Amino acid sequence: MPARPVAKALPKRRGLFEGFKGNIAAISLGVKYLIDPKRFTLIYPNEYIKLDPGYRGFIVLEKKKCINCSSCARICPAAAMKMIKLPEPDPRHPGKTKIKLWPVINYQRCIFCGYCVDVCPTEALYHVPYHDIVYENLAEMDWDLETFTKPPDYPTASEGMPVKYIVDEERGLVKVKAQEGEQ
Amino acid sequence: MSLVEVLASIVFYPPIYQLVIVGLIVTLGVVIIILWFERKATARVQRRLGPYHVAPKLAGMPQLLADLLRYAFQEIIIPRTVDRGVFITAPIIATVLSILPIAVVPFTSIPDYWPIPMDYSVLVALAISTVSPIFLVLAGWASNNKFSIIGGVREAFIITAYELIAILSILSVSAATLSFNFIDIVNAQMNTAWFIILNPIAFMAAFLAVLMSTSGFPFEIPESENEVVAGPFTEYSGILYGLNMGAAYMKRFAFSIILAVAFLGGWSPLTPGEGILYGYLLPSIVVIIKAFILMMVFSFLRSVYGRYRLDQALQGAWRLVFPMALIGFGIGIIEAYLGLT
Amino acid sequence: MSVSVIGGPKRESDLKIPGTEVRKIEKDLYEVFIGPQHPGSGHMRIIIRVDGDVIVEADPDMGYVHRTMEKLGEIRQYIKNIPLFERMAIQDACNVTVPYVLALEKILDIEPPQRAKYLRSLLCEINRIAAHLYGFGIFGVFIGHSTMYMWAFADREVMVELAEKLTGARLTHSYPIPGGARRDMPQDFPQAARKAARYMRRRLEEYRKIFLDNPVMKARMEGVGYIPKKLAAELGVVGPVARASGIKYDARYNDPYDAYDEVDFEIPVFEEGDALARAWVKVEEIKQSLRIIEQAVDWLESHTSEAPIHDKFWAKSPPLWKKVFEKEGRVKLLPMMATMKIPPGKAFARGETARGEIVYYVESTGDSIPYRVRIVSPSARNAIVFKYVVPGHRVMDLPTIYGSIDYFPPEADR
Amino acid sequence: MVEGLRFMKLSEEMVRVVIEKVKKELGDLVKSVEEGKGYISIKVPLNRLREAAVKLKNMGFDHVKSLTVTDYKKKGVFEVMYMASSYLDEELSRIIVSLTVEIDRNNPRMPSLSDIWTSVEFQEREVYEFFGIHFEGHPDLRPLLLVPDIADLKPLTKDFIVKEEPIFKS
Repeated sequence: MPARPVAKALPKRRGLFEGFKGNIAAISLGVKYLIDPKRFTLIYPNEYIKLDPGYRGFIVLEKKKCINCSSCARICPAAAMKMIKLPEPDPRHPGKTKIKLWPVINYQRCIFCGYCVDVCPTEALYHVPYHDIVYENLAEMDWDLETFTKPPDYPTASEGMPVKYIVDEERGLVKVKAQEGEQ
Repeated sequence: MSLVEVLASIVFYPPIYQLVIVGLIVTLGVVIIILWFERKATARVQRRLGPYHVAPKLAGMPQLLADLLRYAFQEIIIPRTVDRGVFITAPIIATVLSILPIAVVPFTSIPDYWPIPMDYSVLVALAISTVSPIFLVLAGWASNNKFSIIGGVREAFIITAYELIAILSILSVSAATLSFNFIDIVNAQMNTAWFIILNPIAFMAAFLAVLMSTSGFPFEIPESENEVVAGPFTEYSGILYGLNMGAAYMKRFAFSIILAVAFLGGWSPLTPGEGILYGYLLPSIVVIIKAFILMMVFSFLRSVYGRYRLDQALQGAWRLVFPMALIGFGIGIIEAYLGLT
Repeated sequence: MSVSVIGGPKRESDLKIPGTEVRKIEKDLYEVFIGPQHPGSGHMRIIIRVDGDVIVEADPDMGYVHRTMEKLGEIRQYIKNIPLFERMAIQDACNVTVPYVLALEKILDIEPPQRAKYLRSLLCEINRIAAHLYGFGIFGVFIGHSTMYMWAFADREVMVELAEKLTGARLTHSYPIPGGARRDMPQDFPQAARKAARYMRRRLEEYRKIFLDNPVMKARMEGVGYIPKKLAAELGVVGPVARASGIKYDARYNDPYDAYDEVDFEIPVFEEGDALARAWVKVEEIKQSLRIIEQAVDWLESHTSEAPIHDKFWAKSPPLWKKVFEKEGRVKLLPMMATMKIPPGKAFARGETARGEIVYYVESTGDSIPYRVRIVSPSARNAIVFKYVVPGHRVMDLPTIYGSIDYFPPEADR
Repeated sequence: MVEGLRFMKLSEEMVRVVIEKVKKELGDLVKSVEEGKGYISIKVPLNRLREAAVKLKNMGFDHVKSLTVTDYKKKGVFEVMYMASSYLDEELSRIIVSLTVEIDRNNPRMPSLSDIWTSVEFQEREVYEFFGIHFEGHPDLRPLLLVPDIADLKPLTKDFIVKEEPIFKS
């Protein structure tokens, strides 16, 4: 059944008594939350969210699978992924080198849209399920090929406790401890 | 006389005790604790943690000390366009005047420990309490900033609205006891019942008036940041800004003490006895605790209400709260006539 | 007499441009610049002239977060525009990009499969709720109610969590692509969505108690920023602002796209036209969005999983594509997507975002980049309210009107 | 509830009816009426634009959704499209008409329609700053989003060239 417009009207409540009732309702609701706040704050450095495997975090290259097609660089909307030319010994002509293209990524620009991962014809790119990594300077965020081929360090994991949020009917979200080793 | 006794007699010399110990040190402590409470209670209602990372085991309490230190050592920037003299002195005078009423409220019924003669103490306390807002208006005007001036004008509007209500509703207690003497008022409450029960309407009016005078929610209009940045305090920085902000809380504490004595029975469950401990210290602690509870209620309202519009606040004050104060005054007179008190 | 420069620098050469000349204002008026560095203005400036406490003239000065979306849209490939355009309103990422994708699909003359339609609508409604809650939060703090702000943002977290489950990103999903959507629904999603819907319904009742029926807040909102039906149509306001004024217009109803012609929901319309009605429209819309989410989830659960993308981009795809989809539910893109050429044509598409209707005009000359992309976002159309509705109100009503029309500068400036 | 039953998807029938109506109303004003993807394009000569706008408004197209300008550099014209639709008439609200004129690219002047459709006022300011089109009779013609220095460059015309970076990195 399709949509339909329905005329609604504001609840009409007027008068001194209704005002009084409104005040009481508001204050008692406040007191209710003062007693049981139902909060789900993440105490961040001490706890961190263990993200689902489908999360679009940092992108890493599996060099073995890469076929140097530059699809990822072509689709990157932020011009973060670029191809570099590296000389490499040519297997067919020993003693000679040939130029090969490899993707590198600049995390100053990356917007984590995941287009490159989705477009890669051999699944050579993959997301790691974390994204909170701090760099001391901007130059470090411009990765070279070697950095790009292994997952970045994740210091938060060594300092904090992994937690997960699950949707709950009563409290909105509930923070639970994530099982170790669970992916 | 031993050293302790000499010290005690100096510390508990009423003007020093009430003005310095209670007026400055206890007020500062109360303000810090109430600010912490306000932030923590609001955070709970709003499903947050509030101050936390400065000493998580103390629930972030030292955060307020850190804030205080920050204000104290921050650079005070005085813009070139302001009226320097008034700009600097206005917040200081406002702060001093806002704690002055504490010095005239009795904390005990024993005449030795009265800071002033108590015959007209209600009037004196009310008179002093009405002076400080003028300096907020002055601070706004001296800042020479559009937002400051708008904030100052709003403050001026609010003064006209709440002052009469505050005075009338507190005087309803005087009407009931036929006396301007705080001691008589407290004694009357100890004989019958607290005035919050005998005359709840006057208490309600006084409560709202205090809320308005100290820009508590829902009457946080002069400083409302979404229209006028910080109202009269827009140009202030450093400790002068801290004074301005603190002055409102100090004033609220002074008013709370007046309300505690006038409506909540003063040192009521306790009958002051002989000696400094039973005659002065304990009764004063009872009064301070009552005032503190009152302040907690004031603070809690922040998490439930937004702010009224200026004209709505004024309308509410004149149309609703002012008649309430008048009715409260009438109830006071009737109670006196019937001899209830 | 005070003199002020409006709209630009004082250099002699610039004064030739109309609108940048020095203007004099009347002596009795007091000119206040609200913003852009003001706690209650957002990334914009409103120049108001007040007479006493009453605003007599208001001039919205936008553009502080202008990001040249239309120009950037003309220089990059079609698919690259999706992550760009969703940055107009990141709480509303899917709603903002779906009409662009619709326009592309119109030119390509393809229709996405049913499953993709439902998935898109599902994310659109999650985003709509999140954006409405965001608006509620800002509205609350604008009129001094900090609890509303914190509550709305906390509950928005639930919706963001759902969106993350579905797409893998909290805000910038880049979810719709021409011909379909990028991921299928994960296994545990329906249960979480139903729980979230039940939770949200209960929370709306609490919002009513502490905010909408709170006498203080009600007094602030009632009768403020009244826009009569005729004026609303004349100003061309959109979304909740229009529907609070009695205009029965919602792009989902008047020009249904995606799954909106199959799910059952209501378009709440109020006649009052004031800030309170605009707040209530949002509440009612959240309720309807929850209904759509439940229906969409039911539909998706009862139908077998298939790749939510048009055959044009899927039929000829290598086996790895199907393997990845079966394993992770992820729709891989063909490398030709990056430089996809779209046949020449012009298309106009509209969609309903949380703040109102967004329209796209896309023109293609057969190249891999668009010739012209025109975007008119809802906030850009609502900005006119500042000029025509604010005068006559008190200074303290300005944040109320600002918050109630849910004006979002990054979206308006594009 | 009953109201909702009137719902129907936009059909070709409805579009054709509106096209006929527009042709009848506007009469000899129009150069051509054709159906585009998602809108109906009505081309009118520049000197009769206001007349056509008034007639469209009287027909029930009460607001403008988008003022779209496209720069055809090769043809030397700006194509200005007022994409109007209706709020108060439910039938017409499903349809978008675009009142299209072509103006000279080198002398971009045209009458303002902001007194007919108030909703176009801000968008005309926007077009003025991005394309440099002067709307004669606009009550408040000044840049909306840009600062005057940038607006002087007319950034959305095809003269203003922005280049994407190459995908190779040296």
